[in-house]
Amino acid sequence: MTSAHAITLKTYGAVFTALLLLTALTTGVAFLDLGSYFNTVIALTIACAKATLVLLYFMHLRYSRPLTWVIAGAGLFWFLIMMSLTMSDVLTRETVTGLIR
Amino acid sequence: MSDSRLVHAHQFDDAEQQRDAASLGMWIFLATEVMFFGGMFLGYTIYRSMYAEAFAAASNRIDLIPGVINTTILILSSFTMASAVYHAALGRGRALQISLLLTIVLGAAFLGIKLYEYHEKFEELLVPGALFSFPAPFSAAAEIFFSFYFAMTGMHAVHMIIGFGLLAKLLFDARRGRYSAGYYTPVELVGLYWHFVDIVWIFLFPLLYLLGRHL
Amino acid sequence: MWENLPLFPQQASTLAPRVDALYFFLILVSVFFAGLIFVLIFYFAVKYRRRSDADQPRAIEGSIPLEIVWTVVPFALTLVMFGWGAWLFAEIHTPPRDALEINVVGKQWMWKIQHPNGQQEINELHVPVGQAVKLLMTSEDVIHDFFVPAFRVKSDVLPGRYTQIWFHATKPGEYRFFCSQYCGTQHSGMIGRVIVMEIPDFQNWLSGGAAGVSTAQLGEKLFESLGCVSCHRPGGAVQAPSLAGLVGKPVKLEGGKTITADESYIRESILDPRAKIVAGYQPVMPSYKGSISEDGIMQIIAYLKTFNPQEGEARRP
Amino acid sequence: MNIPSAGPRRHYLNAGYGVRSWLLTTDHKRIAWLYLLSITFFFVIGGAFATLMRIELLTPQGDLVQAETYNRLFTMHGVTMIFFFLIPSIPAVLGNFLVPLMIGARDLAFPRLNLASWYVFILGGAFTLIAAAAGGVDTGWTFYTPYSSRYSNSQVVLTVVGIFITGFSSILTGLNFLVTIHKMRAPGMTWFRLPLFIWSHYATSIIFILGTPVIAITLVLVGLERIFSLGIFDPARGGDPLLFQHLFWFYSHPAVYIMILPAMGVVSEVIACFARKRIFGYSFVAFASLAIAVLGFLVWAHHMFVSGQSVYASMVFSLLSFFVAIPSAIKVFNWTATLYKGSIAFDAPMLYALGFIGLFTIGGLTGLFLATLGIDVHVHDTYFVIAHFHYIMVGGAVMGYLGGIHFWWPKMTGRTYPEGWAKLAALIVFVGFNLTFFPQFILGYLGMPRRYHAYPPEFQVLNVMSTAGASVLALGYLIPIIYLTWSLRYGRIAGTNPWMAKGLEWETHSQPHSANFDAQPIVREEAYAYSGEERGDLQPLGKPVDV
Repeated sequence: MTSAHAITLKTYGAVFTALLLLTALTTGVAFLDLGSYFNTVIALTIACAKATLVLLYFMHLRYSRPLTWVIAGAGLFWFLIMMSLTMSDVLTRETVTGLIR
Repeated sequence: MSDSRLVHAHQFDDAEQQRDAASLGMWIFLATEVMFFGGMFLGYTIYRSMYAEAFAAASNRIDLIPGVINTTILILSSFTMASAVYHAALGRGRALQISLLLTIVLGAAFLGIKLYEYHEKFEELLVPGALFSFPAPFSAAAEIFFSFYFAMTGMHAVHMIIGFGLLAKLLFDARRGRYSAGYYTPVELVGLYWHFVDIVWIFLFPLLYLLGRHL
Repeated sequence: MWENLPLFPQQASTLAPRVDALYFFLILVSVFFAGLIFVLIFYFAVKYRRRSDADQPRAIEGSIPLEIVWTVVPFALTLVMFGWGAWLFAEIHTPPRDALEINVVGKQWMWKIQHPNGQQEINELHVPVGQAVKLLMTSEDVIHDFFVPAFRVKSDVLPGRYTQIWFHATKPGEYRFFCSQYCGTQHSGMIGRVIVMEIPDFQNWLSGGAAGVSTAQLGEKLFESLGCVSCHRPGGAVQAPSLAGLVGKPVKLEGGKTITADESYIRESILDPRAKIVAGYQPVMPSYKGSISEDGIMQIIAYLKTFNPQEGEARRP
Repeated sequence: MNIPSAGPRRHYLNAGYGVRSWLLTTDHKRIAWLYLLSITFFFVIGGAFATLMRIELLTPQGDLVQAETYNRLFTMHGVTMIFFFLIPSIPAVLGNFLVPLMIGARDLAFPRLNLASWYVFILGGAFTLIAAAAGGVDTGWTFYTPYSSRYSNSQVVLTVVGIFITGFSSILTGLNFLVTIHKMRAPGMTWFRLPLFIWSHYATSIIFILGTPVIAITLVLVGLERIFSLGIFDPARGGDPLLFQHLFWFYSHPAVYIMILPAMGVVSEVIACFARKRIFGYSFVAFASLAIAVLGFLVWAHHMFVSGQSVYASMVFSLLSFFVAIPSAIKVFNWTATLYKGSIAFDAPMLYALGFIGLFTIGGLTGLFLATLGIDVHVHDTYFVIAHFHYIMVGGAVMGYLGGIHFWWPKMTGRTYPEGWAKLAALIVFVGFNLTFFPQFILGYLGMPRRYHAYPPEFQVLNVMSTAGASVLALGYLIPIIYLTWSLRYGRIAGTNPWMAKGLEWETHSQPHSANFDAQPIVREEAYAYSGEERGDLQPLGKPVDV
């Protein structure tokens, strides 16, 4: 019945090591000038990878039932709704408002 | 371990239903937390898109070393928390207690370093308000950056402090032998919470500390 | 009696009848659907009223065709509403090029209005009939909102940014304008009159109280007294981008982005010069925050708009 | 399970009489009562604020109260009515009472959390009341920055803390409902046998848990900005004046659906019962609830069409706003169709339900005016908006709440109320409501802005009409408070199922005992099996059972 049994301490150790390596990687890459956009994209990609590892293994999401996935997904989905629709205003304000004609 | 601990509350049919319900409730709560922090991430993103250079410059004023150390500490504490759940599931009371204690110590270390960082900001006049001071071109936007810095890390710290309370309670109960291989739901739930707080930091670290390092 | 009990606002701009047409369309749709629902409910309520406590009507599960009908028909109607409304909205946000430009600054709790010729007024706005007028608006403190019901236009007036409305008055007369965004204690006192005049009357009025110094001239004076001119001319002390014919033109920024040099951009460049750096220039301009008022910034913008592009070209090295 | 022996039957109300037995109860039915009393208290307070406002608006000049006072009145009216009455009204009272009963559970999943949520609610309410006593707050319930974060000289921080705390009450209630509905349904209670009341509470809970945290953090930031002068919302320091509005409406628009969805659930139950028919297009109504909950999150910036947001974003939000009108329309059509060939009785709950449909239809249709960009520019922030949302929140949510209270009153108290008075009150509320708020549509299109302490004289006649209506409305609300209280002691004993209604809550005693049911109920039929033909072998969709 329990999901925790499915994971051994060894797996936790591996995940922990991976998280440390990713931290080192993201810190290192931050010092390379890849252009502001690319730096951000890489930093966020690594952060997402780390978060996914924590979710899947430390939080046992990988071994949880679909309902748990749906809830975790809903949190993310709603956050993205808020983000994208708000940014649809912020990013188009100057180009479309067209104060001057 | 007596079976009396497997007894479930009156509204449930059996212990498994109770455990499922508790875990479901925790996940729903975490979805709530996503939106709670999400509001601040949204604000951060908007200003970041408006004042990219100022944010980068402001971010470079944050000392990187304590940040890296804290990130490592927090990941380590997530690991000890995960092993606490692991040992609890196997009914290893002693290992459970040690893991919990380690988690608490690591969390305290994190907060200690955080406090040191806040102190540093005070000394460098980087705390938003009347005394805030930042070199001319970016002063306004840098104040916004540090407003977010304090709001986000502050909220994160508040969550850690709540986590402390929960961990202390777990440790207390574990010492009294309340948990067994058949009943360790509270350990699991606090674990979920603690890992979530870790995830928040995983995003805060690059967004606050690493923003302008390439400049 | 109808003076005391008006049921419909005056129509005094070219926009008003068009907004009203859409309004009547929506009323028509609403009356139809509300009527349909009410009539059906009354009819069913009477026809199928319970006659005996033992009544046991047969179950009806539902009807897919009906569900489709009452999903698709309202949906199609809302699309019409959306399209029509969006079309009007685009018009509301598209002032004609030749619009007369008037500056409006809102503050707790009054409206300061500045005409191009320098004429200023408070809580009153004189405009000519039959000519498009554009209001360029900002706030000194909190969010306000400039609302002229007879013209069917309103827009929030924001601190730190410009917003605009435009209208084309069609009938001479006096109309109220309101602050319609709650702004503090005297919010309901932040109202005034729009006075629409025949063009000759308007000209008379303009010259009547005019100080003789136009807004653009005031802006030019500021431009000189604040020292803008020392850099923003060829061969100035420091290399700075030329401002000739700048307003409304695209500007290439450091980092490759191109933006339009609108009023908000110029305002930002005066107060926070390093927020957007023009490509090829050093970020050396100091901020003028605190040394210039919102009115002053608007005057400079008015001045920059009169800056002759040809002359600017000629002066370029 | 306690089996009643000799003497009066044991039920949840006589299970204990002491103060402790109420204040420390974990019984969802008793907690419902705690909520009922608290929100009635806040309703009366909010109503008193409204009364003073309406009296002030009798004359164009501001003569009864000062502008400062008036601004505090409408702010406190909004804050109390929205956060302390409407949002908890149906979910925390009727939902708390009925969710476990309807799905055949012994309690909510987390009874102690349920009690905690009430204490949290009271704590938040206390902060807000202290703020009111300490001079009140004058920002409007919308707390727009930078007015609230920098300029207002009133009790913003206390109020904001109160609302922040109360938010957790909503979150905990929503969480409890979601887990309960997922995990604790009785055997045989499949998803598509759930009463529509449960579906609407499920949808509401989604909004509770995903929307509320956003307003919580937003108000915390406003509070922090006031206390520590952070610079997040301050345009003078480069802040974006629209950020607050986005964050605020991201919650506060869906909050409207928190108010209206549960009322829709009540109406579905009541109409099915008093037409003795299964709700027409059950699954469409159920999914419409979910659609409203989800789509409701995509439309918030239609509150910002004239705020200076981008024209492009306005168009996107306008289009999305029309989408959310469709599921509401579907519901109204299905309720109407349910009446077809029914056996319709006009008891008080049914009058409220029919009143709801009428008022909600008007409220919904006028919502279309506000979603239409070209019209919203004119009517935004005028009394048209006030009228519209009162038609939804008061005409909709409060009618639904009163209908629900009347419908389940016999179950909650074991007694019935005087039917004649109840019908009269329903009628008075309906008439009074329309008298109060219909003139405000006209006022709005004429251009009278909201939140005006004094107004130009040409608006007076309509305002007087509105105030006159408000006094009728107040009477309509007063009567039920009196006769319902009276009925607690003198009402006729109701019996298990006075309405001959379907649903598990009607199969247990009135009042239910602490464990709700004598034995675990097992569900063998569809919801609303009023015709006895719904057992398992329902006719396929689209084909009336009628021969």
